[in-house]
This record gives sequence, structure tokens and C-alpha cells, in this order.
Amino acid sequence: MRGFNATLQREVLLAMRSPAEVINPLFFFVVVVSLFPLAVSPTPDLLREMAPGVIWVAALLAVMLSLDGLFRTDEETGVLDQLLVAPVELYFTVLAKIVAHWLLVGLPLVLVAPVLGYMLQLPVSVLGTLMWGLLLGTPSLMVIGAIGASLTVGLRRGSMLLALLVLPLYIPVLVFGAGSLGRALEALPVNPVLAVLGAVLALALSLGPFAIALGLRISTGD
Amino acid sequence: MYFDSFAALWQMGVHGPFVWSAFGIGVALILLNVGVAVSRGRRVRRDLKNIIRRQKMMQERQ
Amino acid sequence: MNPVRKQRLLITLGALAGLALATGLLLYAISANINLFYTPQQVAEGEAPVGQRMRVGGLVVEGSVRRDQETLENAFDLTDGLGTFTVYYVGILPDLFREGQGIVANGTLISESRFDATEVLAKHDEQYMPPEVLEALQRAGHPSVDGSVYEAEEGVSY
Amino acid sequence: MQDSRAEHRSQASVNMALPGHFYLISLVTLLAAVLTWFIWSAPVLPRSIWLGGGWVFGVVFYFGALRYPDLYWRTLERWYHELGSPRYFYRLSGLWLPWLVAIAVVLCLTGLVWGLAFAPPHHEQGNSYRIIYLHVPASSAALMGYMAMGVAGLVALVWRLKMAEIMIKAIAPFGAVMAAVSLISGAIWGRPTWGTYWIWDARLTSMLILLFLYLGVIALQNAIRDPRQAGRAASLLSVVGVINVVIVRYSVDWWQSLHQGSSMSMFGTAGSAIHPSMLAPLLLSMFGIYFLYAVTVLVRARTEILWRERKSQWVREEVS
Repeated sequence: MRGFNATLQREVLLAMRSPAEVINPLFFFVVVVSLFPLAVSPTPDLLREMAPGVIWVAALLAVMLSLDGLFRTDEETGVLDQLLVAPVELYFTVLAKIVAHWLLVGLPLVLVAPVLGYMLQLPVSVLGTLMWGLLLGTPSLMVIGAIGASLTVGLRRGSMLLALLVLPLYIPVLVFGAGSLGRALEALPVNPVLAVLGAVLALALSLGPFAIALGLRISTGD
Repeated sequence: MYFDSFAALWQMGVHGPFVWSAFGIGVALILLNVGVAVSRGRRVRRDLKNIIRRQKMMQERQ
Repeated sequence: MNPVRKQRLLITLGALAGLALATGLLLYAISANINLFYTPQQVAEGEAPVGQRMRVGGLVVEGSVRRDQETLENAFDLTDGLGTFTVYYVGILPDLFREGQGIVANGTLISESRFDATEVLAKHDEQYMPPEVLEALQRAGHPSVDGSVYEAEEGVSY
Repeated sequence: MQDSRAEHRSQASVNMALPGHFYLISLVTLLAAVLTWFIWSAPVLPRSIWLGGGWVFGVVFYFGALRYPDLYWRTLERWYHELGSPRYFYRLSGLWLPWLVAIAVVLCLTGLVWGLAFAPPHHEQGNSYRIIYLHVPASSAALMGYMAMGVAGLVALVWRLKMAEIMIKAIAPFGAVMAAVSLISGAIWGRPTWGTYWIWDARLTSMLILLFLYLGVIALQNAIRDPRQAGRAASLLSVVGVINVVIVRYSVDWWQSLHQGSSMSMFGTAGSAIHPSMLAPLLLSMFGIYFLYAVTVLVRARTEILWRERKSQWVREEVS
């Protein structure tokens, strides 16, 4: 557990020193969402219908772009090699990195989403579902994206490849996430859908770190 | 044959364009893929042959 | 226990707990009928919640279709042999819509005998056979033609 | 230096403490499970035939294995070790290849000609249904190929088997082409049948995602220079992808069922409703495509083996 806490603290400390890495994804999220009313049309009914898809796609892209650097700085500075030989299981290190990254990037997205939802004419009654959905969905996106990031860590022009690998894997989360919001708009029960999102999260958290650790070992040629 | 003539086979009622374009594209893609695999195999074999011959010549010269 | 063993044990237990949690949540989601798809039998038995939006599927009862050409109001009975109710729909019915054919409708269940549809979709015929065979079957009055395409107890994968 | 170390380790991990049987049993069980899932989700043949055949095979295998356990296990183990060795695989596949090519050509040609010219038309769709003689084999080959890639990926990750990595690299391109052919022919068929080239139907969407996953595996393989590393990375991605394909199928089914009904599910429900006169050519072309798949996979795998083993003595003898 000491290894887990140490990694968590280190990540948070590093992010505090360069706040751009935390603020940029959030800024990206807000900008992308506000592009849609300008590009399509600011008709309230249309916006409301589009809102679930727009918000979820924007959140997904923000998470994915933020993941590009998840292991890269560690790789460049040689920290990654240290982590690989440390007496702590890589599983915990990876999990700590993801938790830290989610606290720094994912949680702000969840918190700012209701404001954006309101701007996209979503009724206040569904904003709770929006937050719950993102709360359960963004960590899954982090884990799945980190698998891709671990495989592309040592590659030049890895970010484009990362998108290619990860976006198809994101589809279930996107479908159920946007679906929960869509059902909330139609006043249908959303708990079953949120439960599926939760199941995906549980699956991702329990199996994902294995895949990420393996991916890191493969990428470093270990 | 189900059709009376080759013209009828070609027209397939009203569906000729659909059926034949689907088969044309599909079969072309498949054959292209097989061709690429085979030609790549030949090229690799030829390259390896050249490399080995060159290495032998180098050895003999030494 | 040595620290590496302890860590591995923790990981295994955690992963197993995660898998169990995922299974539990999925079972809950499945039991909650995520599709909100109901058959006429379920509607007749009162399993379908009245007043909620849902999907229903079944066969259009022969001779039950009533169309109003002016207002585009349609009404027809939907059955699966075990229950029947009337579907009301305003709009143009799809081309493949025929009596005896399987359909799926989206809408609201008003009561156990009335369903207000916002959308009616015809189900594609899954049977693959030459026209001669179809004719022969129809001449012989074979019940499977046009009828058994829809299998209520199978649940049908929509 | 790096290479020899990896070589050594892969040798070591083959001779692990558990007997080979253990892994073989797990592998066969896994394959059976995957196959069952596949058959259940897309019964092109009546399920009874698939399952009946499966039972016959299972009973024969089980009692055979009970009566002559040594013979069975030794044979299986030998196969496993021999097929795991690139050199042996190269020699064996060279023997198979002419036969496979002949069978593939004969089956494909008879299936397609029969389907196009001799099979009766469909009672509602007329002649446009003849596209299934291309579409269905391509779709099923694309799905099967991805499953095979996932199994190979698992094998490659667990045992670091070089052949499994080579197989992934050989399967991916043809699988991508198969998925593309399935999508294109399906779109062309959709126009006269449903009145549109494309709808976001569950099957169409999941096939599109399958194509993306294939392309992802190919892209990852091309991006990494070291072949062993590329192979292992692709293995991991294909295993993750298989899990994803399963989830995608359910998620997409659920998602589109709320919005627009798939009134045109093809082989969705139980049993096959295809008349024998149409089924026969379909089966012929299906098996033809499978054999063609095998041919291209073997050709690609052989090329890859030659290139990877180019420094070894047997390749020198083989080539010159």
C-alpha cells in the first residue's frame, strides 16, 4: 500500500507544479462543447436532443488526449524503468497513476459538465444522471485509454496511433453513457444503464491494470 | 441454369447492377489481397536470395 | 507472509471482487429489462407497466387493420397468440406492414388493451425460399408461412 | 544479445512446471467456448447440425482420450511443439498449401457460380439476395478471424510463442479485407432491400467496429520496429479487442433497440430458415472462403517466418 500512496502523492505533486496539464483537458472539453451550438444551430430543441452525444464525445476526446502523456514523461525521464524494477507490484503503481490522473483530470470534467449541460438546454432534472454517468464512465475511459497509452509509450507520433487504437474500444462506454442521459430525457428509468456503466468500470478497474502493466513491460522491451 | 440466357443472368431482373457491382468489388478486393500476399512472399524470397549470394561472394573474396 | 506474496494476494482478491461486482451489476441490469420490450402476453398478464414508454412486438391480427385515409389514423390489433391489444398510430405505415406480419412498435401503454405508438416498424421476413416453394406451401395451406416467422417464446433478437 | 535472452526465456517458459496437458485442456475448452458463442450468435446452419456435430466430435474425442490417453496427449503435445516451431511450420504448411489452394478454388468457384446462376431467386427480394453468397461468408470469416486472433494473442502472451505472434500478423490483413467486403456488399444489398445503403443497425455497426479493431492491430504492428515487441503489443491489443467485441455486440444491440428497430435481422433467431436449394451453394462458398483465408494466412505467415529467421541456416538452405 505504501507504493500506491507514494505514486499517488508523486503524481499529484507533479501535476500541481505544472497545472497546464490539468487545466488543458478541461479547457478542451468546454471549448469543444461550446463549438456545437455555433456550428449546428442554437435551436433549444435541437441542442437538447444533441446534448448527450455532444457532452459524452467531448469528454471522451478530452480524456483520450490527456492520456497521451500519462507514461511518456516517466519514460523520457527514466522513472518508468525504476518503477518496473521496484519491489512494488506494477499493478498498484499503474492503479495509483490512473486514480491520480482521474482525480486531476476526470473529476473536474464531471464537476463542470452540469454547467455545460445547462447551456445545452438540458432540463435540470437530468443533470444528476449526467454527473452520475460521467462519474462512472470517465474512470473506465481512463483505464481503457491507459492500455493504449502503455502500448504507444515509446513511439514517435504515438498520439495519432493512440486515438486509432483506443477510440473503437471506447464505444461501449460511449453508448451506455450517452444512452443513460438519453433515457433520462425520455423520463425512462436510468438505473439499469448506470449499473451497466458501473459493471464496465468494475471490469476495467479489476482487469485493466494487468493489461496496462503488461503493455508497459512490452513497450519497454522487458 | 436458373436464367434463360446470359443476358438475363447479367440483368438479374432489376438487380443486376447491385449484384454484379457487389461481387465485382468483393472479388476484386479478395484477389488483390491474395495477390499482395503472394507477391510480397516472392519479393522477400528474392531479396533473401540476393543477400545470401552477396554474403557468399564476400566470404569467397576473403 | 512475504511482501510480494501479500501484494499478489491483494491483487487477486481485488480483481475477483471487481469481477463479482461487475457480474452482480450486469445481472441487475438484465433483470431490469433494459430494453423495455414486452410481448402481448406480458401486457395481458399485467407485467408491462401502464403509462410508461416501451417497445412491443407481435403479429398484426388479420382483418383488424382500420385506416383513416384523411387523418392518417391507424388502429390494428397485435397478438402473439397468448394476448392481444390494440395499437393506435398516426402516420404512414411502412411498406412491409401487412396483416399477419410481425411488427415492432415504440410508444406508450395507455391501458392493458390500448397502446399508443409513436413509431411502427415492420419486421423483415427471415425466411429464405424460392417463390415456387412459397406458392406450394400456400396452396397446401401450410401454417408456417407468414405465421411462425415470429416466435414469441424465443424473445427474438431485435 | 537481446534476442538470445528472449529466446532463452521463451524456451524456459515452454518447459514450465505444469504439464503440457493442462494448457492443452484449457486451450481446447476456450476454443470450444468461443466457437459455441459464435455459433449461438450467428446460426447460419441450423443449430442442431452444429451442436450435433460438436457432440459427435466431443464424444469421440473424450472416449478416445480416455481409452488411449497417452497416444492422444502425446500427439497433441507433439503438434503443439511442432506447430510452435517456425521451421517445422514452414515445412508443413508448404506441404498443405497446394491442397488448400485447390480446395479453396474449387469450393469458391462452385459456390459462387451455383449461387449466382443456378440457385432460385428469393420470394420477396428477387435476385438481389444473391449477394449473400459473398456477404455471409465474408462476415463470418471476419468474425472467425478476429476470434482466432484473440486466441493466438492469448497464446502469444502466456507462452511467448513466436508462431502465435506471426499468426496474428498473418491473420489481420485478410480479416480487415473480409470485414470491408462484408460492409461493402452489405451496403449494396441494403439499397434494393431496405432502401438505403447504410443504417446504424446493430450488425452493421459492430462489423464497422470490427474493421476499426483490425486496422488498429495492423497500425500498431507497423508502428513498432522490433518484430518481437510488435508481435506482443498486437497480441495484447487483440485480446483486449475480443473482450470489446463481445461488449460492443450487446451494447449496440441495446442502444439501437431503443431508437430504431432492426426489423431486418438476418439470421437472428433460432434455426435457419433457408431453403436447401439456397443453403447448399451458401455453405460451399462459406467453406471456400474459409479455405482461401487459410491459404492467405499461410502465405503471409511463411513470408514472415522467412524474414524473421533469415539469419538461420535452414532458411539459407531453403532459399538458395
